[in-house]
Amino acid sequence: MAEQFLILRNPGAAPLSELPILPFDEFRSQALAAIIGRKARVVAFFAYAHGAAQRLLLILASDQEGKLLLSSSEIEGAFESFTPSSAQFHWFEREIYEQHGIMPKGHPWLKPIRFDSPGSNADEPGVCEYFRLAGEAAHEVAVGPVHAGVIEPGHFRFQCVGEQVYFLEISLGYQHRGIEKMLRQGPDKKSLHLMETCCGDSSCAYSGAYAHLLESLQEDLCPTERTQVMRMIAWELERLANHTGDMGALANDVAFRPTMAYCGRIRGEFLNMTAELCGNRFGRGLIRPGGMGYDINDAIVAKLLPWLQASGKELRNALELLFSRAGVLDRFENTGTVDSKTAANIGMVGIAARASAQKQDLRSYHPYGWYRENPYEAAWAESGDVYARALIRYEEIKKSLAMLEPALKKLPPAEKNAATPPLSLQPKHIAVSMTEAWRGELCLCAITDEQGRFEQFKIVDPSFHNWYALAMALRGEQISNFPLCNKSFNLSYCGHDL
Amino acid sequence: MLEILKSRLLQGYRAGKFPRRAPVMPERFLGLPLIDNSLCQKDCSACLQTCPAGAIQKESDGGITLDCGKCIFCGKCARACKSGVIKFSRQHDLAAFERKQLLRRDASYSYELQPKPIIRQLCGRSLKIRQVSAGGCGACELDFNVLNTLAWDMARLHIQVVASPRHADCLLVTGPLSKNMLLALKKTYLSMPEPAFVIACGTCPISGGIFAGSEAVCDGIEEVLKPDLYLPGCPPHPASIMEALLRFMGRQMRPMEGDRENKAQKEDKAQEGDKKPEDSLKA
Amino acid sequence: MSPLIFAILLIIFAALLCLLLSFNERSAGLVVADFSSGQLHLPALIALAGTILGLLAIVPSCAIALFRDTLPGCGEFMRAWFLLPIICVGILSALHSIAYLDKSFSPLRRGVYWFFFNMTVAMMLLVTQAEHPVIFLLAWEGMGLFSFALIMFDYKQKENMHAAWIYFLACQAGGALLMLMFFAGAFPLFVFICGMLGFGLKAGAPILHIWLPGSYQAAPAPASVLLSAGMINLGFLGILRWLVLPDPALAPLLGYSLLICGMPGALLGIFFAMPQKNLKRLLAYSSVENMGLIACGLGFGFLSIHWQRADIALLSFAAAGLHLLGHSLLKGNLFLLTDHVYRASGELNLDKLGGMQKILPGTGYAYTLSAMAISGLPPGNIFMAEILLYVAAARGIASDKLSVVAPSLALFLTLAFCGVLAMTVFSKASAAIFLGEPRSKAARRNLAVPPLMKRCGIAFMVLLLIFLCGSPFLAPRLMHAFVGQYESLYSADLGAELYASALDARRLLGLVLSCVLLVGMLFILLWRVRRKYLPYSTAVPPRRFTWDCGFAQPTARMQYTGTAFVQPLVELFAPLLRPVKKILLPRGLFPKKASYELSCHDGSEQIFWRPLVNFTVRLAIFSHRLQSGHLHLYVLMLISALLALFIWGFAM
Amino acid sequence: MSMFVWFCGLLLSLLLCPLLSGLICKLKGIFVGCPGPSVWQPYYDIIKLLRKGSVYSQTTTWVLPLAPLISLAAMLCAMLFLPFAFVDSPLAFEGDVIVFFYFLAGARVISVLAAMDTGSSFAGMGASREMQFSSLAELGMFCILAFLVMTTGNFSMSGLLNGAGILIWSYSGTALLLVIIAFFILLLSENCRVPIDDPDTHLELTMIHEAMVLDYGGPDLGIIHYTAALKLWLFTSICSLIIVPAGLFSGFSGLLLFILAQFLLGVLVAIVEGTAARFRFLKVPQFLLAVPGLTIIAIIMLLLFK
Repeated sequence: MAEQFLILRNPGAAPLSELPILPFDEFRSQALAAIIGRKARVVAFFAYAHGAAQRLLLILASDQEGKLLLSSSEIEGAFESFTPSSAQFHWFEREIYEQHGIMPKGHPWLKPIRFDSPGSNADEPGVCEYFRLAGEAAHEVAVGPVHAGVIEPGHFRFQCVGEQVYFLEISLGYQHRGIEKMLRQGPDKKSLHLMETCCGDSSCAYSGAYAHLLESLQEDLCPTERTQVMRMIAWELERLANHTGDMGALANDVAFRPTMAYCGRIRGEFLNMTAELCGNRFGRGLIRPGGMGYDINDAIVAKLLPWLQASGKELRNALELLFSRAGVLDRFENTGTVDSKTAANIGMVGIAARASAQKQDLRSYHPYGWYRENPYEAAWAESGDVYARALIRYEEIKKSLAMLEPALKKLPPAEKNAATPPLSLQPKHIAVSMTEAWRGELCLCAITDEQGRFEQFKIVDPSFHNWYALAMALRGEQISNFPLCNKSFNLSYCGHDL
Repeated sequence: MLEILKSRLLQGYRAGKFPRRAPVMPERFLGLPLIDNSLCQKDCSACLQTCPAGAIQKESDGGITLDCGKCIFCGKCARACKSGVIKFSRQHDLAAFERKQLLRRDASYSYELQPKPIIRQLCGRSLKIRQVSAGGCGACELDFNVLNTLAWDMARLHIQVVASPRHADCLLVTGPLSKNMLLALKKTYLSMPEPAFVIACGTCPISGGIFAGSEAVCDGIEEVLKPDLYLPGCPPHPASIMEALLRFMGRQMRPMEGDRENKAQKEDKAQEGDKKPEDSLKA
Repeated sequence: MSPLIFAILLIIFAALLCLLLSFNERSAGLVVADFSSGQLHLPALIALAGTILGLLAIVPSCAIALFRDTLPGCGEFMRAWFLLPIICVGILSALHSIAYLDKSFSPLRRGVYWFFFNMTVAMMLLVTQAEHPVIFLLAWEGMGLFSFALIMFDYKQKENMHAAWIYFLACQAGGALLMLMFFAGAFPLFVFICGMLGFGLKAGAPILHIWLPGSYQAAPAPASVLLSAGMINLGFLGILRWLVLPDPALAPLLGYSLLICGMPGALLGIFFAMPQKNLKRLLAYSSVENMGLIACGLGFGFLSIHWQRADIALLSFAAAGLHLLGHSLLKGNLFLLTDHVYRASGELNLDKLGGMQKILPGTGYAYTLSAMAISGLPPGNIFMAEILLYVAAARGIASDKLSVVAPSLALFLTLAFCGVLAMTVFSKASAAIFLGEPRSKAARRNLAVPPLMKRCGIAFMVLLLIFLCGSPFLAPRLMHAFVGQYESLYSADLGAELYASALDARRLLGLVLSCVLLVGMLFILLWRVRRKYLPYSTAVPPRRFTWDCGFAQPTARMQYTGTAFVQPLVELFAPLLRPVKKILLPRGLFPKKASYELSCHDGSEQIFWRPLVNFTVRLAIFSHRLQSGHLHLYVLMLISALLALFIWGFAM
Repeated sequence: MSMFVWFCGLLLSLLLCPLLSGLICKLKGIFVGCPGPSVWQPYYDIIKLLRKGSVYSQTTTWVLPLAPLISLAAMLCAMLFLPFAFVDSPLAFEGDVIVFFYFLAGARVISVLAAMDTGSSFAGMGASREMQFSSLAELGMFCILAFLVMTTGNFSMSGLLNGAGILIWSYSGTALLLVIIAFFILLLSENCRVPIDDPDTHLELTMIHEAMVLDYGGPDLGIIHYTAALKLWLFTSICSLIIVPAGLFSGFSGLLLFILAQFLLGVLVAIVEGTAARFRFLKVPQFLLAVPGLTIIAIIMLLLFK
């Protein structure tokens, strides 16, 4: 049986007619074969209504080949769950069930993930059957949706006896705003802004991925070389800001005040650099399909370069201080461990996956934009604990700093100001665009209708893959270590809930 | 210990000058919109069509009204308007005590400056905040968190975040109030001892912002809680949040209207000479 | 006839009459009084009247003995001191028994209960009274047997029977040891060891306490009260009356052994109380702790005599005496209050209770106060005793001699550690029972608790208060008593020392009481200020919900259970406690089930008794092998024995 | 005269204790390079809280509303035994040490019960941790007491703390130093400071003291803040009284030195908080067991060299 996949490179589009529609059994066996044989990962798996029919669409990524494998199948109301065979599907199938009421038969853990109709029958958000630790001594610790710190809402249910956590279940959906629904029938004047507000701390990654998506759907929207570099600057500044903030937060969770204070401030410097580019600290309006919202002029470059160097130096100093403290390392090491097998099983992505010995980074294995010409070598670690996740951040901070300086120094000259053509997307196409947001792999997938509008728009935030890993990391852990573990993942609630 | 001291020397004393000195906003920052309706063309609706949030309304007299409570400060309208009716200043103080004060029809600054006396009496020197994210994209939370860092250090201005609503004087809400957060927000408010105040931080909690109209959100918190302070912005700049909080506590006196913009610009120029770039941007 | 003898006879007579009437169907079913929960039958009335009248009859003589101004007759004082808790606890537990034996018990069973109850009380009185070894032994044996019957009252439950049999064995072993003690007078050391073991068995000395938790748990609540508040003390009476008094030379040895037994006893008791889930079992282990502390006090006293530090000795004796009384009353009260909880919920498992304060407010106050008092917090009867012992130990620490400093230091730290652990144990208990939300359906059941039971609780609290306020006056008298009892032990003239120590103790306890009063006044003052002058607090604060992070459906499962509350400490002391955990960990990404169960078996059982029993069994099996029934084997054994004798003979 | 100084010391302690907490917060800020909260912030907070309303949970019973005031009353009564400004307390008696520490323990137990009263898992968590750590701390505390009794031969608070004068420094300074280190560890632990607890953290799952009081608001919380500040002051007082030889100072110079010593100890606490990372909870008991360990070494040294 020959493999029947639509093969794309990132970012890429193809006519919808090239997408194979397989009978479900074949679809299933081929998908599982690819996951085992080609070591492919599930990037996205979702259902959509095509006329009267319900379709499942699966996007796999084969990291070693740098290819995306697309396949689809038509089903009626139910299908045999993939989850028992491959846990990577677990969260996706829950989403499918919740959004469309399509039953993944044999799913072991079918609960709502966003408490959004029609698949969730809960009256109130967060109310569902939680796994229980039996025994009269056992108790639960329920945290959220309103947390003690200034963070987004989510509900965490710990099954504990005293300080010991035996099981953690995470229930999200509080940030659900219905973005995917609002994006349908786009692109319109709201679309770009919605993309930028999918996940506030990854605005550049989102708008970048969105720009790539539209650029692959419309041939005359072609970014210039200067645009590519500028986008890279935006992405890496975003990465720097967030990684720095996370390192500070990790220091805060072990009450190591110096690094916490320094990182908090330096993060602000990176945000302010972004604000220097476009006026907004999160890079809103900086990237837009076909080009950039703002140009980087020489005055800005002259301002940014010394600023970046100074901040980089201070940041390295703050982080070296952190990593030199025995008390801090003692807290980091062997805390919240996710072993590489579990990581692969769940289909983790991004820094958390790289900390658990998963060699995957879109910038290396599915390069896009600037990274196509400038190969990037992903950093990875073995131990899978908080220390590894902190270390990966430190390595990536160093790499980003090393990328930014030469890029700023040698910006390609501005080309003659060619106005961006109006948007008119190719009709009946399917497009996939992925970027490595600072958390990990962000995937956008769009299917256009006859008029070139979005018939279906799917967003898979990196957090979508990783929330279950956090739950796994807490098993057998001390409950007091939860904030530290949580921060070491620092997953997005809004990106997940959309 | 030595390393910590060495590091401390390198990092220096980096507290921001705000509020003693007006903050210097980035060059491209979009702050308080200034409207000059005298320039407005009657048959032009370029701004209306381009506004993603539906913040602009054409009035019967031909002019426009820009609702800051809906505006996401993307600046598209200013670019679309060929006759220069809408301009975004770099002014950061956007907060208002009344919803209707957010409707802008001119270039004046006519916000009420004094909070209710009870707020100032009670919280003038101690404001404890419980923040609730009610939907939204998380950016407001991030920029509010920034106030805890060295550069802003809101603790020195008597503002602190507390863990429990029981400890709080004030509820700072961000996000458009997703339906899933409705109950949690109500419960949080009910858990606060009297008197309890509410601040809507960001455009989302005021009107729903970019998410207004979605089935899954309530288009702002007003139908559940009446905010005591409205702070537009998407997200508001830390300086805006800081200024808003200080004004809320009755601790920030504004310079009178008119010369504000000029003064701010003058200060800008004066500071640019003697300050390192990172300093000027941080504040 | 002395009032005591009269009382004993009266109680026994009532018991026999009650038993007799119970077998007669007509009189057994004769209802005398009707309570909301049950009826009082004629035989029960007779038994009850006998007990109460008998015990009340002793009160005057007891009071005279306690408050007589002259020194002689200190033996009487001691006896009165041990009688005091028996009287208080006896009367109140008898009253509680009426409510305890509700309609579900047949008249015959009630009759039997009352018979054994009265007999136990009578035997206890006889034990305090007995002056002749034979009578003492008989009374001791009778006390054991009758209380054994009380423990197996609820004989249908297998574990109760198990506990009762262990108790029976312990009693028999104790009796045998005491018999040896009385009839082996020629070997002082042997006498001493037998006496210590025999009385230690009753007083819940460490390792020997094996019978204690089980039988307290198994016995009906009023019987547990009798055991824990009345009978357990008699072990000390035995030691004081039958070991030291006849042979004062044993005092230093006794001091060391009491201290050496007492300190680990106290620590082990409170350690094992920590993880207990069953309320009565927890209280039982707390008894082991308190008995340990009393032993410490007595032991330290005897040692101080040996060191010729009369001031320390007097303080310690007064401490031990006050502790004994305080513990009896508090423990009695706690057992009865526990029975209220059991009545209302049908549950004794801490992890399943919760929120009972709202159902049983009075019980809640009383329990919490008693729990704080028994963990040694001021102002509690136990605190009054402990502070004297602390002062005694501190004086020892300040001494120059290492031989004095070391035991004092050990005692000082033991007291501190026991105190703080007891606080943990009892805050766990009262929090898990009364505070928070009900953790199970049982805790929500809200069955009626007979008012009589509640009144017994109030009576206990009043008694506790009286003795608390009386402690500054009782402490010097206790000192007198001990001086009179063991005058021969002191080498020097005691008058001055006694006077100073008595003054010290009286002043100290008085000051403590006034401190407590001061706290109370400060509290009232602050409370009034808070209510009157703070603007928003004049209004009644709204009652909402506990802060639950805004979650939609908080449940009672989201609160700490008793086991969870002490989990960190239990983990920390796991090498000592050896908790048995049955944990089914959640396996895989999507586990089906997981469970957690923790139990703490008695340490002495694990470390000492089980290996001992196993060894005995193995020995028995081995010796059984020798009895094979083959003639030639016996012949061989005979010859080898002869040979061995020969060799021995030659070697000599 | 001396009585007047003692009384001034008492009064100043009551007035200045929030300032000490304020100072520590301020210094922590300066330590990392920002102004930090005002030193008067605790006063502002307490005054504001006293003027606010409160909300009680339906779950709670009598314990919750009474606990803050009982704690405060017990603490106030206990502090009467301290020899403020190196002057023996006029109320001193033999054994008042026990009353002092048991009143503190009583205050702790009632606040633990109040935490359990809310039925919240966070409060339970805080209460459980508080009991665990304070059990171990109490053992250490009594070891230190035993050491002091040994050196001074006295058993009243005034005698113990004022007696530990020049004499001990001269003949067993090392032992005293060990004890002071041990006591400082206790000070950190009993007052919920880094590395045991983090007073700045606002994460329910890692807090101890703050988790216990999550359900208090308004005046009750103000009283709790004040009581916590007072407790810190009491511990720094004890620490400074152990360190400083009493006989050297008298009258108002003693008072001045006494107040100064509190703030110096506050600086020390701030330095520890500014530089140390917090322990894992599992390691805290080991840290706390160092206290009896150190003290027993000190006692042995004392016995050997006395």
